[in-house]
Amino acid sequence: MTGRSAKKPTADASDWRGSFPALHQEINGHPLVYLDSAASSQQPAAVIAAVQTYQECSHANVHRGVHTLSHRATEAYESARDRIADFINASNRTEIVFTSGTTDSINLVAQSFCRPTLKPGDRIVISHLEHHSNIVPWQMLCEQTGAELVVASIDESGQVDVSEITDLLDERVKLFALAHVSNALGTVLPVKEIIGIAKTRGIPVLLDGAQAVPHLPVDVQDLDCDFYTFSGHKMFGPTGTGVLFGRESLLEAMPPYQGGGDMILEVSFEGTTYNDLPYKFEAGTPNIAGFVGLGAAVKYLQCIGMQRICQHEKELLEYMTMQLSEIQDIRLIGTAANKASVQSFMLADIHPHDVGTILDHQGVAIRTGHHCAMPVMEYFGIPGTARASLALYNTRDDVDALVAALHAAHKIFS
Amino acid sequence: MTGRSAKKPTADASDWRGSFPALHQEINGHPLVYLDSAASSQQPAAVIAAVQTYQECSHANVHRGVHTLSHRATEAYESARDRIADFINASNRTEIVFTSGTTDSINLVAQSFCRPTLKPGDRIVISHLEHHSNIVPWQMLCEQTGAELVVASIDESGQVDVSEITDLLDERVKLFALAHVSNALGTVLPVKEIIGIAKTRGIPVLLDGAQAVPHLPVDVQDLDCDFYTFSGHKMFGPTGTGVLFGRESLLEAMPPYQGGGDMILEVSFEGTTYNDLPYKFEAGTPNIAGFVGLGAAVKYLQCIGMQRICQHEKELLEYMTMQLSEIQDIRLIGTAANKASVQSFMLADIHPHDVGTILDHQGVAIRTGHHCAMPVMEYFGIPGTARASLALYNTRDDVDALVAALHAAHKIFS
Amino acid sequence: MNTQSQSTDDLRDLYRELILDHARSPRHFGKLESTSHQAEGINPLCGDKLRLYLKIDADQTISAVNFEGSGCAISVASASLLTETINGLSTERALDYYANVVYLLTGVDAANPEIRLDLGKLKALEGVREFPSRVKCATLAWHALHSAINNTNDTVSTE
Amino acid sequence: MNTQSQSTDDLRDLYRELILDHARSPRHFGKLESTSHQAEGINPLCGDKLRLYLKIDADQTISAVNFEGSGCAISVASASLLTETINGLSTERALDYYANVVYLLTGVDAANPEIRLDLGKLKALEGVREFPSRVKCATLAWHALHSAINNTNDTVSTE
Ligand SMILES: Cc1ncc(COP(=O)(O)O)c(C=O)c1O
Ligand SMILES: Cc1ncc(COP(=O)(O)O)c(C=O)c1O
Repeated sequence: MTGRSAKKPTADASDWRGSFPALHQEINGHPLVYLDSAASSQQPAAVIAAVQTYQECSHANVHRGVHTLSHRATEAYESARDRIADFINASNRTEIVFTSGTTDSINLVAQSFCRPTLKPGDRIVISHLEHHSNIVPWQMLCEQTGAELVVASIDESGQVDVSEITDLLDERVKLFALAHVSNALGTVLPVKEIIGIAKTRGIPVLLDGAQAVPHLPVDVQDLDCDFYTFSGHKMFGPTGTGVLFGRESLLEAMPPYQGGGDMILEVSFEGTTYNDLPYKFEAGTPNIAGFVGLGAAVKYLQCIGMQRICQHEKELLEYMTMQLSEIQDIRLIGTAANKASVQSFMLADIHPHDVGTILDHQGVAIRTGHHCAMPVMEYFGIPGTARASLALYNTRDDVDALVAALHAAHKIFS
Repeated sequence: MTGRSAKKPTADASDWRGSFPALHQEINGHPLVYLDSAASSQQPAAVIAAVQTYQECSHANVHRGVHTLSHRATEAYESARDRIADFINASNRTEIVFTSGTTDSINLVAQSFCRPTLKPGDRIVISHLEHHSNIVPWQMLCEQTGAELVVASIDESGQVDVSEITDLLDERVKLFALAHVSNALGTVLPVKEIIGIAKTRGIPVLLDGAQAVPHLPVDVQDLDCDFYTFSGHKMFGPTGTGVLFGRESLLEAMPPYQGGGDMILEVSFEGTTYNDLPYKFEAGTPNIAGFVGLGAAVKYLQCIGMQRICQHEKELLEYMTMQLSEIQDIRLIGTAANKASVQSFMLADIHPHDVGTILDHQGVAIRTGHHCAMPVMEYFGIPGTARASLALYNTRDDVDALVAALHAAHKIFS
Repeated sequence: MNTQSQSTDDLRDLYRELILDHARSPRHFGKLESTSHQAEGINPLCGDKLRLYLKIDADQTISAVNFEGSGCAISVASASLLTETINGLSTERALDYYANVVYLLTGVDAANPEIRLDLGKLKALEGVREFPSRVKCATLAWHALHSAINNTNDTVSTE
Repeated sequence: MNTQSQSTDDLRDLYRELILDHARSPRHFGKLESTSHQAEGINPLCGDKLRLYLKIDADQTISAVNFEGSGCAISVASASLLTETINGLSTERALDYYANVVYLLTGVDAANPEIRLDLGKLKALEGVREFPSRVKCATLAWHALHSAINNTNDTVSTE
């Protein structure tokens, strides 16, 4: 693992790191070591500048104006859509709906795709390792419709069981909603295999890609999924931006989610005609500046190449896991064979929250707690974990700082 | 009107203008004259800088972290809530729900406040001058529930009729949703009087304040409204931000709108406990940077003072209306006694879209079309209007440039 | 002052006499009674709304064409010019004109393989190219034509 | 290195021996059987979850107090110190302690008029003030106490 190709990506990463202003500050007298990208990532200077320039030179409301600024704003906003369609290889830009985040995207599908036809006896299937954003919308939906929420189990490594899923996917199932990568455990799920099975039974599949898009090349046509959701703020773009990819034929048939400006062709009190895709699902003034920033973030990622990022992170995650596993009294949570970006752990009997504080005092930012995945914590019988998560800008130095800080924590509590 | 106090506010406004980078550019070889703030406003440098600094120094996910950046981000985000609560004089910060815009706020009320209990025979009342965002959510709701949408008429000046509304507000009405200021016509509605009447009959009132908050002092306790909605991007803040003010007792009783992270206390597959106000309504990672910017925008407004802004715009609107009315063949649309910020008009038989293009070519940015208020256009029997809208940064010079450009348009088409 | 007059030149190029004339007095305006094909075009953003009526004979000749609706000078003039151009043509040739106008206005080929026609009067629309926010006005009627001939009978929106 | 050791000092001030001792061996831990008042405290953000049980006699004396649940060292130690402090006190005096601890940790007066008590062992919590993100851990049990005495029987959340 420390072999031939380990050096090169690390060198790249320190170049990449230079583009992120937030990483070059001191926290509590120490250089910041940011290992919390799974919660939210930092932005490269190009994204910050794109938003600023947009505000200083091009802002106006989109779609509805003949004047120059409005035209500029519309071009900037819509070209972000083209870029994102290209990035995840959607077959058409009409399949890219802009939302405020993964949570918004999933709620849209629950309310607009499922709710109108769901009835008692129908089922929605999710897995035990989902983020609350891929649990609660379905619980609410089931309460509203009388349908049943069914949960596919996980094993001690934090992986789902494909054969159990195969059994669950019967004709009662109206949607299977699944994480592509688990935020609490880092597990990469065998989504292609699962989608293949669901397809043969005509069951639509939604993937929660919030933790996948920043780390892996994602190709929605290759995956053959029906819906794919992700958030801008986890992929080096602004908060308040998200994407719902939906297969055109499905989006076409869905009623709108919210009503308002821009999602209509004609409004009268006798009746209203809805707009074409994707605008039917984009009611109200969108987060224009945010999507301009997200477009810049995607451009940044495309310039480096997701394959390279993936390789760099893979090696770094292996290094981190190895270094962590050598710490005394550590228990790694999430040990699936195929993982990305994340390692959760418990240090001796120190509560994760205390670990987080002690690390922060040494400049090391990690997340502690349930990571919005309480059922995962319940499964492992723990109140929460400490979680270190990687992004393209992290290096082995970051991992070394993490390990040193954990030793200090151990000392304080012993 | 050109009397004693006219000079001072104009002088102020040119100072204020200096704070807005976007206004200091050339469009088609002419200095930009921005008269489209009703669609979306420009941002003062302080807002642009607040967002940038946040991204460079303080960004992390909110609410869920022990580390320093997460704490900073949470403080920045939550202090925007305090500032906004103060700005509109909410009695408690828990009454300030952050949304993605006015449209989102109104849809939230429709789905979460009304939908669970609305039934055939019930009524929602709106007026004829509403923005599509205050029409379509109610049409969708009525379709979902079998309730009836009832529309209070307007007169030739663009004002509602309080005595007609009084008659409409009977026991069948479950909500009255009304613009505070009309975006197409500029009419300031007699909302306090109307709310007084609705109160005596126990009918809750939602005000769409998108066009009021940037121009008038707004005090939700004084208005005594139940819900008040507005958008950040129309009040010099970022796109993708909005506010729903709701009376605490009503918000308390409402089920959540979206499910996800942050809006829960506990999630298990047996059942989920929702979080306290306002978090129950804020599922998913919010638009942190956006609300940091909105907080800075409100601070900017508070430093000048809404009373002063209101006075300046009032005088400028009078000046603009007078100057416009002297143009040959002009027809002013929206002539109510009490107006704010907006003047719509038709120039001879030139289509508004053509007027817009000709003005843009002289650097003057106005909006043309139906302004997302098609029923208003239908009422006046026109396909759309040309609309000039003012904000605090506009001056008499802007109005003079508008008038000169309109003369040029007249010439081209004659 | 220099830029001022230059900008006025651009405007004169957009609002040529021919355009203004067709906008003021649109040809073939009004509902067509015995119609075989029709389609509606909506530009939701400026409120342009046109309905195009075609009578297509068995041999695929367009023997009558009319339009009605309201719109800006550009969209009305473009529709009016359309009716003058395609009346009497085969549907195939009309679609060639469609492709050529879209190409003139956007630089994008709407047909494959492309055929280049002499556009005649339609060249008056070329000033629109300098006004990107108006291109959709000029193409509206043409998209409706495409939709009508292909019998989708749909509402076309140019958002 | 200077800052390094300074920062370690801060940490030692947070995790004082007394705190670590109470965290490891919480006093009055476990469910109380015959309880008259109880309340739950949840800190949703780090997963702390405590339930406080009180037995309040007719004369408003707290004759028994226990807690159970799980949490970080700070919240468990704070709860443990709470049980030691208020056992045997009148509810009124217990609420005075509540107000004083909240004031110690946040600088905000939770009672009016304020009464200043000698906090004794509870002073060990004062290191938390330097760790704003941990203040809610330290106040959690105290908010639950307030809620239990006021019989709201509610879940208190410190978000
Ligand atoms: C009166 C009024 N209501 C609602 C809206 C919708 O606001 P937004 O598009 O920011 O959701 C607008 C502006 O577009 C408006 O002017
Ligand atoms: C796997 C997963 N799904 C969904 C979400 C929710 O994303 P957001 O909060 O951006 O809506 C997150 C992150 O919080 C996540 O990690």
